[in-house]
Amino acid sequence: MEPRERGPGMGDAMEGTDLLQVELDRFTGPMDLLLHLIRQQDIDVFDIPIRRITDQFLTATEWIRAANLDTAGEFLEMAATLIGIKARMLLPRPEAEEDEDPRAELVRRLLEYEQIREVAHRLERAEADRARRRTKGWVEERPGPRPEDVPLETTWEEVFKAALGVELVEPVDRHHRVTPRTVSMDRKVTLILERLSDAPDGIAFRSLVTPFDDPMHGVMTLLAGLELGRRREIRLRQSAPFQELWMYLRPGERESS
Amino acid sequence: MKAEQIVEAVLFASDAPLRPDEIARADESLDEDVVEAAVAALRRYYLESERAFDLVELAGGWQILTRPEYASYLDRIDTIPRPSRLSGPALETLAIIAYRQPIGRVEVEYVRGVGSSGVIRTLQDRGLVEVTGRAETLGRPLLYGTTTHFLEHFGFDSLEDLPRPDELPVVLRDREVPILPEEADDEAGGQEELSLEDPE
Amino acid sequence: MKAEQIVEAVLFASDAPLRPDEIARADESLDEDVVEAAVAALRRYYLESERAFDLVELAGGWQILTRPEYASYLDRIDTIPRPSRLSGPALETLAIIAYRQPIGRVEVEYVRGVGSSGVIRTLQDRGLVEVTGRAETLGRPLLYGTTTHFLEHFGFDSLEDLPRPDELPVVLRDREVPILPEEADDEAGGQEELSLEDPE
Repeated sequence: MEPRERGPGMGDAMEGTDLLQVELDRFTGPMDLLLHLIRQQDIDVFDIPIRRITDQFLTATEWIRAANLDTAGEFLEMAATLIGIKARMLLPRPEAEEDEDPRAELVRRLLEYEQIREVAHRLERAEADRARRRTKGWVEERPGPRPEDVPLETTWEEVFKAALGVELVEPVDRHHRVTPRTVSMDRKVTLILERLSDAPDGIAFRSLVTPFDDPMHGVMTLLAGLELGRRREIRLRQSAPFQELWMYLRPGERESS
Repeated sequence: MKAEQIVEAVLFASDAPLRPDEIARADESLDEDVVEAAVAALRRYYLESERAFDLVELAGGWQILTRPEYASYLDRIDTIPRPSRLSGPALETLAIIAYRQPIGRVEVEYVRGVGSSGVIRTLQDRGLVEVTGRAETLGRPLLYGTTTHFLEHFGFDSLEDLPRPDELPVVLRDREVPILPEEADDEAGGQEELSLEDPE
Repeated sequence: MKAEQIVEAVLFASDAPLRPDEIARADESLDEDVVEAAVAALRRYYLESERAFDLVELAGGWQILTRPEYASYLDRIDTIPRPSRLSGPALETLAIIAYRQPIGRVEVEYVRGVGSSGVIRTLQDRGLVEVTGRAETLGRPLLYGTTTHFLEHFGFDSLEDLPRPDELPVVLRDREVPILPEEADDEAGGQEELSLEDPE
């Protein structure tokens, strides 16, 4: 088991890298990856070190994006969720909400997901056992009864009830789908650095996002900003919760790296 | 594992007759002679213990079959009609066809949001729905409507008797309401926003 | 014809499990009790005479299947169909649907954290999952449940055979949880009133 340390960003991310020496596409999705990270490090699920996990998750997500997996967009959604929790952990909590841990919903989902994984394993074993028994290979075709001879027990009330329930349903798959390749984090990193090089007084996060009018750009810009912060290339500052997020260049650090 | 048992398992599970040399591939311990001997032993055994099945030589190979004298029992299993009910999707599809006939498959699928050719087929097999014509639109798709059997079964004299109370969804209450968006193509995956306006 | 032989013939000629009442339709001399007795006698007999097959209780009925120890021999024969196996995502999705049925697509996706319409469609195509109705909630989304074929595929007699959640050895922590927050959207918004308990 890995030792449980709570050092700052960079070291944790590296540790995450070591932990992820596995095929990335073996993860069925972000929940699976998250569960893996938590189990691997023997983390107490009721006290998740959210900063460490978020950093590790972001590192892994970068690789997943690089590997162009279909599910990259969903990993990004989870990354955004984690960042959101991390941000709320940093905020001073109002008295009234003292009991509410920002991680609560995540913990609930993790516990439920772990259980589902266990069931999936049981099903896999049951399937393997069942597959060892074979049915009769050849069975003579016999003419069945003519369908109109089959007594139908359905009543008009049932049909009418179904009629009342009819409405135009949106076709499946028209659900919002995140398209990972259109917004690249690298491009956002470049954009932030370019803009900052002309702005000694820093720039507002909002000004980077507004022109795009698309939540995915916001997520990617935030990820890029956090990444640059982790690399100590920029500084992030926020005067108060929910206030504007400002970014500043750290020239000295950048040249040395 | 005895040769006899391996041969029995193989013949039971195979979906086609097998020659002795094919059966022998199941295990290194088998060859054609061993298989022939096992088949003979099994046949004798099935006969003596009065099994309902037998080994039969067919198309140059062997197959396990039920003895012919049981054919009449087997027929009854399938041909005695057992009462059945329509599934949820079938009820929904039947309701849409009943109220919007004549209607094409694409329109049904657009309303339901899922592919419906299987359900429509089931309703046709049951004699509740039939092809009533073709649309004049591109591709001249088949149009479906309900059958006389449908009216009989549900106790209606004619389609005019179908109740059309106000609580029915607009798309079923009023035949004039368009189902597909203006430039819908053949797939039910219409990209357009469909706005249903109340005709009143 | 003895009851035992008729029952054997019927079971032998079927490629799916049959319930006692279905078997009994083969002849007037049969009823469910007679069938049950015949099935028990046949099982005992197949065991004692070391047949390569066995009577198995499956999906609420009975079916003759080869004994598991012959699997490796059967795998070598081309005319014996290889049972198909489900992918990891398919098993995961099926696990959720099996336990939470009836359940909508959005709820499945919330548990898995990934879009699941393709997997659900595949499971439907393979007859493991079916639409069982619509939720009463906004948009009346389709609800899914498992089929009889699901039971057959995994060798279960009924849904009761699935492991109970409290039997599952979970590492993190076992607790009964509702599947969705009040208005689940894709964000894990975490506004739940769930208060974290001390793990001890």
